[in-house]
Amino acid sequence: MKEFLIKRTLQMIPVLLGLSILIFGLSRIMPGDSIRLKLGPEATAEQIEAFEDSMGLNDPIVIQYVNYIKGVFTGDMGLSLQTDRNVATDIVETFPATFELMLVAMFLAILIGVPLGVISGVKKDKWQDHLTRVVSLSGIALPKFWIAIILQIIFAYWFSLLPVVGRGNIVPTEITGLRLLDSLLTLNFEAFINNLKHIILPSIALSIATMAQIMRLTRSNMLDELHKDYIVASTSYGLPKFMIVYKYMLKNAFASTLTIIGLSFGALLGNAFLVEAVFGWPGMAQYGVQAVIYKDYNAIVGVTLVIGIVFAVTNLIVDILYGFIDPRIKYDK
Amino acid sequence: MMSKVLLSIEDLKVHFTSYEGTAKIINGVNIHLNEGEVISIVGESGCGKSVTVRSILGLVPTPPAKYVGGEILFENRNILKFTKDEMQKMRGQDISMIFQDPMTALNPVFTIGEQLMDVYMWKGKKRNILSRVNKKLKQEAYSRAIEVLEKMRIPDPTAIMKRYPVELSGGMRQRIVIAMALMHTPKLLIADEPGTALDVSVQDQILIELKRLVKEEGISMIFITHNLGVARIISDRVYVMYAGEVVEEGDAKTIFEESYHPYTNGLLASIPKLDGSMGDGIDGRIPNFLNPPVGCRFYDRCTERKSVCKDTRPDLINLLNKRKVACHLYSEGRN
Amino acid sequence: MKKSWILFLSVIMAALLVAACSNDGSTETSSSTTKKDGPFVYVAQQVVGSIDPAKHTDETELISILNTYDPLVYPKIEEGVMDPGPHLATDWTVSEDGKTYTFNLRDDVTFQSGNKFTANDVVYSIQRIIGIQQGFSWLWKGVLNPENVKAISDTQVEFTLNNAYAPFVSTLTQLFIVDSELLKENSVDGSFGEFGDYGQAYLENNVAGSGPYKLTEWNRGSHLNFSKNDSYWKGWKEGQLEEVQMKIVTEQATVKTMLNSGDADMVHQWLTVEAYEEFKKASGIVVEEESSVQLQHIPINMAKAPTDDINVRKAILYAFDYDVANAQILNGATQAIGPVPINVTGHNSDLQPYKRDVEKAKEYLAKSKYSGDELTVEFMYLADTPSQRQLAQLVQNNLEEVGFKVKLNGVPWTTVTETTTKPETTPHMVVISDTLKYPHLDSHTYGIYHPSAHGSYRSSSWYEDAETTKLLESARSAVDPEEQLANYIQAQALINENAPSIYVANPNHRIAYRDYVEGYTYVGILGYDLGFYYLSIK
Amino acid sequence: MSAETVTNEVAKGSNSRFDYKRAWYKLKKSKLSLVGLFIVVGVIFMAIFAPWIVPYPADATGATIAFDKMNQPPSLEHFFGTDEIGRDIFSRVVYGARISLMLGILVLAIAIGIGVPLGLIAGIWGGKIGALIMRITDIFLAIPSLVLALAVAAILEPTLINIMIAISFGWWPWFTRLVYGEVLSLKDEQFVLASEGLGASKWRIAFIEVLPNCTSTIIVKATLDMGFVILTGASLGFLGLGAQPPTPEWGTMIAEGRVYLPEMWWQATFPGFAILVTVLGFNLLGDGLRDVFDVRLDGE
Repeated sequence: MKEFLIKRTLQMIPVLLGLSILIFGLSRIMPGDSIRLKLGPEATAEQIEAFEDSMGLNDPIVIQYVNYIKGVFTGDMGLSLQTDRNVATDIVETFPATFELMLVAMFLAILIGVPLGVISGVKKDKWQDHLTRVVSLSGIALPKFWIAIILQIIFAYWFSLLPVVGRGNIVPTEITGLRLLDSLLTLNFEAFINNLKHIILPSIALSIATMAQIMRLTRSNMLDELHKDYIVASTSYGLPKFMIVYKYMLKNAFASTLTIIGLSFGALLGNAFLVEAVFGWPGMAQYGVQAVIYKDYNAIVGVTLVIGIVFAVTNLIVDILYGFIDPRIKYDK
Repeated sequence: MMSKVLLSIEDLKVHFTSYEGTAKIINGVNIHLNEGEVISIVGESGCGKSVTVRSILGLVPTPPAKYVGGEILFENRNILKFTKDEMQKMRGQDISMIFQDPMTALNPVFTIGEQLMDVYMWKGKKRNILSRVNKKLKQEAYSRAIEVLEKMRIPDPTAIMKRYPVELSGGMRQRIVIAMALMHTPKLLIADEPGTALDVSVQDQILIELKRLVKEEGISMIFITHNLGVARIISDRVYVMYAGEVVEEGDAKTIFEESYHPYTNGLLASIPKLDGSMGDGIDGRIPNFLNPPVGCRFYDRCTERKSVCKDTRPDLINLLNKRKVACHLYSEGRN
Repeated sequence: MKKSWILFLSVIMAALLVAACSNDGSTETSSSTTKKDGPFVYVAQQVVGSIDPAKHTDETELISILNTYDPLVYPKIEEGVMDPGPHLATDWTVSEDGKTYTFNLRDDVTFQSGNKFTANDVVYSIQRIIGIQQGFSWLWKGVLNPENVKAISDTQVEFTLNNAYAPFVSTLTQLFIVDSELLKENSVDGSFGEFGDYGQAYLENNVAGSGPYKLTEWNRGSHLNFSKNDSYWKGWKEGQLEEVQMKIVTEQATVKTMLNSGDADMVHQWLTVEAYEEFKKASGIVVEEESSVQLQHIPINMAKAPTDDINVRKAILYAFDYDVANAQILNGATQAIGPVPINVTGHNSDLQPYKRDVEKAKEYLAKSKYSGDELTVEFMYLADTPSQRQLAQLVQNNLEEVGFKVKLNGVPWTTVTETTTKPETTPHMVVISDTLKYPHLDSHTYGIYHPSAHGSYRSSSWYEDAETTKLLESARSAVDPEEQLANYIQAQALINENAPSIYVANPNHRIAYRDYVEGYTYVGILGYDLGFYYLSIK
Repeated sequence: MSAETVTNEVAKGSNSRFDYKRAWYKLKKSKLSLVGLFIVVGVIFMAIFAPWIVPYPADATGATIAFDKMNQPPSLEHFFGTDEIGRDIFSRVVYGARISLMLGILVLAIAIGIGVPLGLIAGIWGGKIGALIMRITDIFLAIPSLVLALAVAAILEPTLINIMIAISFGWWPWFTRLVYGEVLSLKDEQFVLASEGLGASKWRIAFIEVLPNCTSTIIVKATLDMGFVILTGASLGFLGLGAQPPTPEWGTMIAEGRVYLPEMWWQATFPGFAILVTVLGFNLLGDGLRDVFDVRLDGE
């Protein structure tokens, strides 16, 4: 287990380094005059030159990259042009919001996607199957920002049930930065309800595509399970169908679904860029979108790197969980 | 012998639909089993023996399968007409089954103990997300699981309970598969070629174990095999199936002494001889089920075929010594 | 099986409903016209980049600054006019030559830190903004040397300009006074000698002003929270806004939803015309609509072929359909006549507006040196602003009729400001919405058409005409008001004749708020309608 | 192994093609797959015959303006209503099928054109070159493709072609990984070993022997991906990095129409609906094909 962890962590390093080179390179060939943006339309050429020098933008790109990486290890990800602060500071501030949104969305996706996938698989080619498949495929097929806006119109505009934007206005004492968790830890139920109401719509909008993916995979895994000997055997022992489906088949099916959940985290991160914009969710993805629009070099590199790290770590965690679910997996292999 | 009939399969016909058409997989099979008796169904793979026995437990998915005729009477009730609930009540308790491949018949992600205990606790019951198990039942299940494992002569059952299938040897797993089927001491046990995937020596041990248990507990058993030699060791009577039909039936002993049907002769010839040489075997393949021969289904491969065999289907006829055979060679009352 | 499923789903639905319906004050029906609990919510469309009064450039930054700081002079909101009136300065005098301004200051003002406001803070503030050279520092570039600002006493300050500068007092609406003692305490090493970094690092996250509100929370992507400064020198009355939240929301559908549901109390002025029409029909919402002092125009790049030829430009001006643009796209806007908005004092009312005349356009095109060439022009506009999109396609259609090819380029605002820094990269045409930067017509004459303004998005036409330059300079430095006005009038005529821009419209200014909001006044200066101190709740 | 049996094995490999009758039967059995097929054929039909289908072709192709009838709700004259400059949305939606299909096809063509050969090379050659290719693939897959496309789109000018480039940039690694996996599983098959025994070159093995056996997997993946590429294109449009007007691109149309929600719902609804139906069609068909070809894709 320990060896496995070390090995996997070491494997992450070249990928992340490669990613940083790729994105860093991309960001430096970006056209446009984003420094002017920061200094204002009336800035003079000398002002811009001086500022570029101070940011090291006139050094050779290799030097710039090496300096950047050195900085990253000391918590300095360069100056953000949008906020005038260290990008690391911005990311630390915005990341918990995105992370919380993703966790809730993933929770919803699993909570709804897995049972629907099970039903769809068990009732293959019956109406339940057709209905769940069409609904979930529609979930994949709909543009995320569209779902987001439609949800707003229905729940906020027509029925005034839920708030439209933002992350809740009652802030619990900060422990983890995840407000739902913090409010529970501090037994601040007012804050919990308030933040829950704010997170419902964005997390639903974010989760729909992932939910559909999980549903599809669970379905096909369940179909595979259906014909496995041990399942036919369980039936012959007279076990209740519910138990066969939700215990004996699901655990096996879920083991394979789990690997997809790791990958879905990527899709979730990508879609967060769309959903956070609509819901004014003060997260890292919205910060990233702004960075792209403002051509904020350092912020783009920083956000992308963090996404790469989150993605890699999630997959590592998923692999570990996989081992807990399926005793056939051995880490030392 | 006046023992009670436990199970009788009457003129069972099962068709399978696929894109190519309708395959008549089981074509009028008659089998019966008395209480306390052990019978074997012998035939090549694909002959329909598995479909026949799985029909008894309602394990054949419909569609693609379709029951077009006949009935399966268990204690005089037609299993084919059972509701899902009745079927589930019957499974495990009245009839249980041992699966062929111990490598795949155990769920890989649960411990042996959990699987055994679930069979004990949940068999025949309804379950939903809110169901709970009381402690007493759990303890009962635990001791029963240990008991059955001990019966199967599994060493250190308490340790085995905590193990996952992947951690055990094939022979051990096969014993556990049998234990699963015996959790409730069923009246009828169906054994689908247990142990074929294992070493011959291990297989022999397991068969001996199985035979002993069945006798001890007074369980009736249907034993599926492609090996007549095994059938002889384990069973009282033997049914030989070919291409969805029973072609010969009789006491295990007498069939070995004198087999009538050319197919049975072929099977006997395929048993490895004591000197180690392989038998002759039978040339050719099982016929196409979509368009089976009008006459005898064995026609193409038969070494003794006659012109009548091509167009007329031979009926299973009674011979004098309680033997039955479906072959035109005997239609005029040979013997 | 089925039953258990229904049970399971019901539990989930019930949980969601409980969460959805439990009331924390924001779930009342939209027909209500009483304010929801919580702070006053104003929705803005753009992220606030900086809250440093030496660095602000756009509306949202200005709003956050004018609510936390005080300028010397303030537009006369109560009188409904944009002219600067006393604020931190009680009155002022100008010398004969128009160069020396002496301001008397209030002596009862304290900063939010508790420090007393004195003339030294004014000196520090102007030195700071000119030193940092960002934001609105260009207003005083070449006009005022920082060392020529002197504190005569604690309550008197004197500005000596390099030459007479007519709009000087008006420009002071962009000079916000910072707490010099606080900043000196919090300065770190920087490039400004004894002043260190002028407290720039400190002001990235903090406020050093005397304004009516304290900044209590700033989440860059999403909102700023303000709460009242109890010791504000103008005092507080019942009904004034004590807690204000400025929320940044970029999605228009979301903005509409928020105002309709009462989650927002007031929303910004940049929504589509259609959105305000919808608001007018909704109950409980007031839409304030009035003619503005804004100029919506399409500068034409005069430094690049083929639009360097005046005949090509005139062809464009005559090809453009002003009526469709004003009546249908901008829904009831007035056609602009020249660069100065019609409502601004000093607008030249003798100017002849251009009208669509395809024949005339073709004639001009035939006269141009590019006659017979295949002409392609690039047209840049803000992709996410519907009216600009519509204008773009109107122009494309109009010009194709005359014989141009138009390449549309929808971009974010940042691209506009980037590309317009150099004549080569500036597109042939770009849609610009330009409000007065300070309450004086100089903003739309000198500020756009004097060569010193080149490199800013405002002067995307790269206008350079010696005669105009001379007129603008003498207008600025004229001490006699009549002479000054005459110069500005003449300059407008000259600019209009040189056709540097399609003067599309002086669009109406619209803003929408819930009907319990009182005291809203729009005087024409960007941002100054959103001094929250002047609003109250019924 | 005699030369004759070797040749037979090789022939068997190359000829182990597909039973179309069986495929059609399996496809026909799943109604949803048929619906998918029907939609896809319909969209292609719309794209090809758009000029003959729509009432106002000029509204979709030229710089038409008709401000006197802007923002009209759906009517018999304009089935889907009109947009902010008075153009017929129905005509634009139908023409939009051309754009979306072109986007999807070209992106996938680029992605397959780059990804498949790299996957084959990595799988067949193996060794250092294979490891290098797969490590580079890992790097590209280390962040979501939408994020990568966003970063690339930010560099480029917003045109349809550039959008395609931006999306392709993050799309090819999926095909590399897919084909690589296939190759590894096919590598030990009889016909490949047999070809090797006959001394076939690696190029021949890769492109003549192995590639045809990967086609079904690639087809299924490409069918499913069509929908996702179209969606990604729309997402870039939503973030202001899309095609320029008057191009009737669905994503951009939604982005433009979304400010008119909820009152003028038709402007964003119908293009959104078109995306929904098209993507759904490709997904259903892809699902159906997956069952038919018995292909397993992971990590989509």
